[in-house]
Amino acid sequence: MVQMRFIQAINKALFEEMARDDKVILIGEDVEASIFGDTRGLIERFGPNRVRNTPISEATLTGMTVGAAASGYRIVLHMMFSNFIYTGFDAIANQMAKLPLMTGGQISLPITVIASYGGGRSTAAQHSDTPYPVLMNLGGLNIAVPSTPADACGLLKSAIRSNDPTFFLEPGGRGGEMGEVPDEDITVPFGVASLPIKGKDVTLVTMGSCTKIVLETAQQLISKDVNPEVIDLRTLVPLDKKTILSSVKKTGKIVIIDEARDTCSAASHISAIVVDEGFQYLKAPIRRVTVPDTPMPYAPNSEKYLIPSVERIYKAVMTLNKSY
Amino acid sequence: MVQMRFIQAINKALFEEMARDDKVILIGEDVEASIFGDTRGLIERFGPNRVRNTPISEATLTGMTVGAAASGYRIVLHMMFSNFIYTGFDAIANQMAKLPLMTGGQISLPITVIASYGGGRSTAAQHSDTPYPVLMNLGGLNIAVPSTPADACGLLKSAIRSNDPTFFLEPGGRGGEMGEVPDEDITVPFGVASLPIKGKDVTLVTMGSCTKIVLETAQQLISKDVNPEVIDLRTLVPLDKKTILSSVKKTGKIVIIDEARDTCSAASHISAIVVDEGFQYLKAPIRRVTVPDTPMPYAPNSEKYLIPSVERIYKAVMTLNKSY
Amino acid sequence: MKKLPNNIPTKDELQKMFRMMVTIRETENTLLASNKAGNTPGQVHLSNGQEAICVGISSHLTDEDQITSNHRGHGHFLAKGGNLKAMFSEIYGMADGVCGGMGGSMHVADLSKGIVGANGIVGGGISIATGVAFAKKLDGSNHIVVTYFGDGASNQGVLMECLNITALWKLPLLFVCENNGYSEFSPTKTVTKGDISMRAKPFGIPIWQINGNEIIEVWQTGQEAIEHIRSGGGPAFIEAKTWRQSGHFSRENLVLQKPYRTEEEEKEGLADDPIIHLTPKIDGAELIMKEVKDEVERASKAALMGTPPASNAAKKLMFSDTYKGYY
Amino acid sequence: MKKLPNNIPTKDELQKMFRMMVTIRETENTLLASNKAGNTPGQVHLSNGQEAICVGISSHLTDEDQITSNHRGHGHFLAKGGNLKAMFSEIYGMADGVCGGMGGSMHVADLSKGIVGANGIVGGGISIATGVAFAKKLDGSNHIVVTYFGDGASNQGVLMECLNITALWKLPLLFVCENNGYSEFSPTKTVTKGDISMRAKPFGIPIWQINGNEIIEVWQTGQEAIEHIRSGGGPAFIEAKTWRQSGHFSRENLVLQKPYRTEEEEKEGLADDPIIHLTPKIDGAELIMKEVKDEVERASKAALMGTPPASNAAKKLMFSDTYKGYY
Ligand SMILES: Cc1ncc(C[n+]2csc(CCOP(=O)(O)OP(=O)(O)O)c2C)c(N)n1
Ligand SMILES: Cc1ncc(C[n+]2csc(CCOP(=O)(O)OP(=O)(O)O)c2C)c(N)n1
Ligand SMILES: [Mg+2]
Ligand SMILES: [Mg+2]
Repeated sequence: MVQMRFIQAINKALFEEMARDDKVILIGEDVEASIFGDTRGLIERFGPNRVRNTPISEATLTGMTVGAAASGYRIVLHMMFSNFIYTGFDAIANQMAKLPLMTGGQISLPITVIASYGGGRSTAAQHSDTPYPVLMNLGGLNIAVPSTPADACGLLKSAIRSNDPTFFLEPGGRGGEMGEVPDEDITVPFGVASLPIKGKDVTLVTMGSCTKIVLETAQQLISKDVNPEVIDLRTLVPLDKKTILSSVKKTGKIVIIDEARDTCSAASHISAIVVDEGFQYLKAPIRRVTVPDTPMPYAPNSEKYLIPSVERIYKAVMTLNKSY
Repeated sequence: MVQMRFIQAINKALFEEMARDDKVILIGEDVEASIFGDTRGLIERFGPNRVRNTPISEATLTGMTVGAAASGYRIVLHMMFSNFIYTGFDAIANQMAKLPLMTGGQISLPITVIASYGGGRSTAAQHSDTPYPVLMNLGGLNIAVPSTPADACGLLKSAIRSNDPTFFLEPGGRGGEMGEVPDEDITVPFGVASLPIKGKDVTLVTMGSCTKIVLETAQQLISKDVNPEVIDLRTLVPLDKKTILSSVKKTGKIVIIDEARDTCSAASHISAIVVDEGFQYLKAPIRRVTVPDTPMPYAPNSEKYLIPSVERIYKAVMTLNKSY
Repeated sequence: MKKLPNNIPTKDELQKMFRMMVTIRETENTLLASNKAGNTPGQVHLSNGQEAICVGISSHLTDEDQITSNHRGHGHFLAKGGNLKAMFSEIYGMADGVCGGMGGSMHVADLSKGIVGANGIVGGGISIATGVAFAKKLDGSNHIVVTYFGDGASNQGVLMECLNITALWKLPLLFVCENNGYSEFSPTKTVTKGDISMRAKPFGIPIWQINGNEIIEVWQTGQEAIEHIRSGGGPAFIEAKTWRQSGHFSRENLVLQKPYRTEEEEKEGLADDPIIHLTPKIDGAELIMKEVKDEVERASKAALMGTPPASNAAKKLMFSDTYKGYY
Repeated sequence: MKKLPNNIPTKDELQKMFRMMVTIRETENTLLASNKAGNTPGQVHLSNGQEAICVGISSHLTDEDQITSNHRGHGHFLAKGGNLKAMFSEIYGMADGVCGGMGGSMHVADLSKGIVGANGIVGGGISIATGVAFAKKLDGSNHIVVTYFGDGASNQGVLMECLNITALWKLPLLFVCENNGYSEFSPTKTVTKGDISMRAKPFGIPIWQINGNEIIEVWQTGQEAIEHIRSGGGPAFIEAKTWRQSGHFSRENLVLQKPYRTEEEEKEGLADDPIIHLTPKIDGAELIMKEVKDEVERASKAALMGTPPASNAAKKLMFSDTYKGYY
């Protein structure tokens, strides 16, 4: 184990996977200079055939990725900010998610799309979206949302080794956060949530950028003698509903924390699964702590107000403390 | 009242709104020839300044629409098939949904995007998506999904008169269905569901393309002495949650039928609202009848299998008939 | 604009190409009849009149070369060596279709033949082809990629993006614009400004603008353009003029209020037929036509005897093995 | 490529333009200092060195003419008549910002001045401008629209789409490509094939390729291009060469591992400065510079005294009146 920053963990995974398999190719706008630092050093090590700066042409980048992946390469496409996923959305929604079926299984698409997501740094509405609900609904795309350096490294390795297209979404601006990462070549499997805190009073489901504040809230709750169980999903597709349901079986209560806009959020879908498949366990309403259905404002206080916070999560949990 | 086909009702609304306000402009690929028939005759009546065929350039069409709407026109953009919304997705997600906020309210965007959606006619995966979940999550976009000619006419009028961007989604291939449409200039307000069948045993929530089979199922249920209440949402944003919740208060049971892929569907979100705000009314799990998370196959039987059917809805209702 | 080389195809080659053109024509006609008879679950977009283009180009390609195509892709598929019966089965929605009945007319693909696929999204195949060409370049092979698209598709911005990237990276991609005068029901010049092939010029890509109804011209141009690409020169662009004999899609007259082409245009268009042009040069043309007719009829009939895929085919394909991904 | 006219700006005009260029420069420098001091919540993309382009173009525009711009949009905003203090307030995240603090640096807009807005999506402004130009044409006015975008943005396919549509419909749109040699940290020629302005040629759009650091050249070209547009000739295209003095964004050196420009290039680039070039032609340049410095300082200080918007500002704006839409 070694302590490293989130961004270094991503970088480590890229280095190791590119060393492991020379079919792994990285493309994207300025992946050489690497604004976020996650692709730093790869060009020096692997050269321009395997690490390639591209023009600003997102509609083509996503389409090219499909073509190159269908031709035997494992393509890692760095899209920088999540909002640019929309610019390349046609080939994602109409080709990447659909060709494996449409060709009757002739094509598999080992694609990893990396992008940073979420608000909190006054990047304003065009650089702060949380895009996973939109991607989750397309079908056929895996989605990883790591919240720790170790998970970032392990999930990215799994993504690159997977034969299905995967979106790997980094919580924006968290590149500097430290955590332990195993030295060994360890993958984190898809569809298996982690349980950073075990408890019996209420289930808190979190993902990616929200985990940090959920853990903080959990400490506050514990200090008030409420013992939450925290589930960090790690991947949204596939979704570890087994872990969620068995936690709710124990606690009877669940709050889901998600930085996406509320309508049709991941939180909505998890709610829907629980009230369908776990209704008999439920002792209270299911609360969602999400972002209201508005674009992100620029001004820091207005932005902060919309993003899930310790206060809002704490409050949501407390509303479940009466009998229903 | 006069009987007319679905597509004629849409055509009527377009004719009347364009006659009423000469700021209403229609653009799109082949809106003159009009494959679906919904824009037929408009070019002859209103001329090329107000009805304009465009090149196949969806990324620009959505962006242009934003610019023209911000300059005082009410733009109706016909996108033909819903999947092409993805091709023009950048300006929808990054501009249309966001500029009203980002300009501090300086810009309002009276835009109506028309597209046909849904499967059932072997148009295969690239011509059969149900795109509203993706649009619902963007925030800032209204979404209308009519299921009758009268609603199609009235909702389209409201959409065109609204100062907010609205997606008006026609159930694909249903242009020929007949229904009564008022002669007068009647708008259907947004955010107000209709209640085609009142009942007390179970709430069936439906929208757009699913309403027909939900009504059919309702008749079967009634013949078995189960009295469903059918709620046809008419608009998904804004969502008439009041009507849903007060129905569930009465019935205690709810099934939501939605042609979208399941994950993060409209059905998921409605489930989430009900288990949050209507938990105390619930006597049974909430069921969703949706499309599995896969692209639409071409072969008719494989396609049919995925789309909500009377059998699946009936079965879902019946699973609620035990005690929880 | 490059001038044409003087090479001409051998008699054998010409005959082979003739047979293929006739096969495509016969297939399209059979599909139209099947469509009218209710045997194609979806609509079909026929390529009658455009056969010379893909046939002329494909004679220079091997199975290792790849193509992407568009909604009007039956000819591209067959000319590139796709199996006739497997295509019929696909379009009839059968389990033994080349895509298992999952794709249909607009999506016929056979990777084993280098057919990365037709595409229902106008312009969708161009960026995919660019990605395939990127892969070819990384492979270090001298295989090439051809992307077929229409005049209408030329207005999709991805075209410019891909012209830039392929030129920049010298990718082995042949752009083939089949300019058939229409984008759905809009005459090309009402939606497309200037000469389409000129759009490749600012990127330094060599351009040919040819008569796509003359197979020898297509064959010659294809040879030269492909030689340029195989020898490492980067992308090339061919704009081939042609005419869409059977309109935009199979049963368009049922949805259109009025004709969008004059009778005169129809008459001229039908007369300027690549098969009619070539026939006098072919010994035994009639026999070939008869053989092909039989072959196509047999293939179509056999395909109609197929069985549809399992109802849950899509679900099975997408979910059978959640972890199928790991290697 | 058109040749330049011989008109030259009057002394007064030159002085006005000089003052505006200096205002922009001073504003950018102040923003950089504010950014370093922690007073800009987000990052800023500065336009130092590029002032002559928007100033030269804007001298031919009225409030009825509109512009769209990009992430590097402070200069475009000011040159088009946007309020200095309101822009500072916006970038400082204050309630009295020109967008109520909702947009920030990359999104400054003032519709009352014809500034449809800066844009955080590279290429995003081009199609919006095409729509505005469509509206102008429908209005039957002779007002025009200018869209500013970078060399990097020229690789977005929407550029080609908009060249086609504006040419086809003869829309009053002036494309202004500010070619500053970089797309983020990629030198233009590593990502952009050929001459950018040539991309307008296949559409029959008149093109000028100019030195964007020479205000008189910009002014002259702007006049001619805008006259062409106002007289109903349809779109025009100007590619203005310039250099991005302060790099891609405010604090890029904190995230970059190593320099991406040589010292020599930096030296030459800084010397080829549009303000330095113009200064000798201006009487009382020093005084103007001093006045501007004071004015900018005052505006910035006043802006910093503002109050942030209400926490729930976004929610209020989006939801205050669900039915606000009906008329
Ligand atoms: C992205 C997208 N937009 C629109 C359509 C609808 N559409 C199908 S074919 C077609 C016209 C294509 O014209 P062209 O590229 O010239 O090909 P042709 O049909 O003439 O062979 C259109 C607009 C589509 N399938 N995809
Ligand atoms: C759609 C999109 N892709 C990528 C980015 C990230 N990005 C911001 S500025 C920029 C470079 C733009 O270069 P250019 O157009 O030349 O403008 P300049 O910065 O040189 O003024 C990039 C890639 C973005 N903002 N939007
Ligand atoms: Mg065509
Ligand atoms: Mg630049």
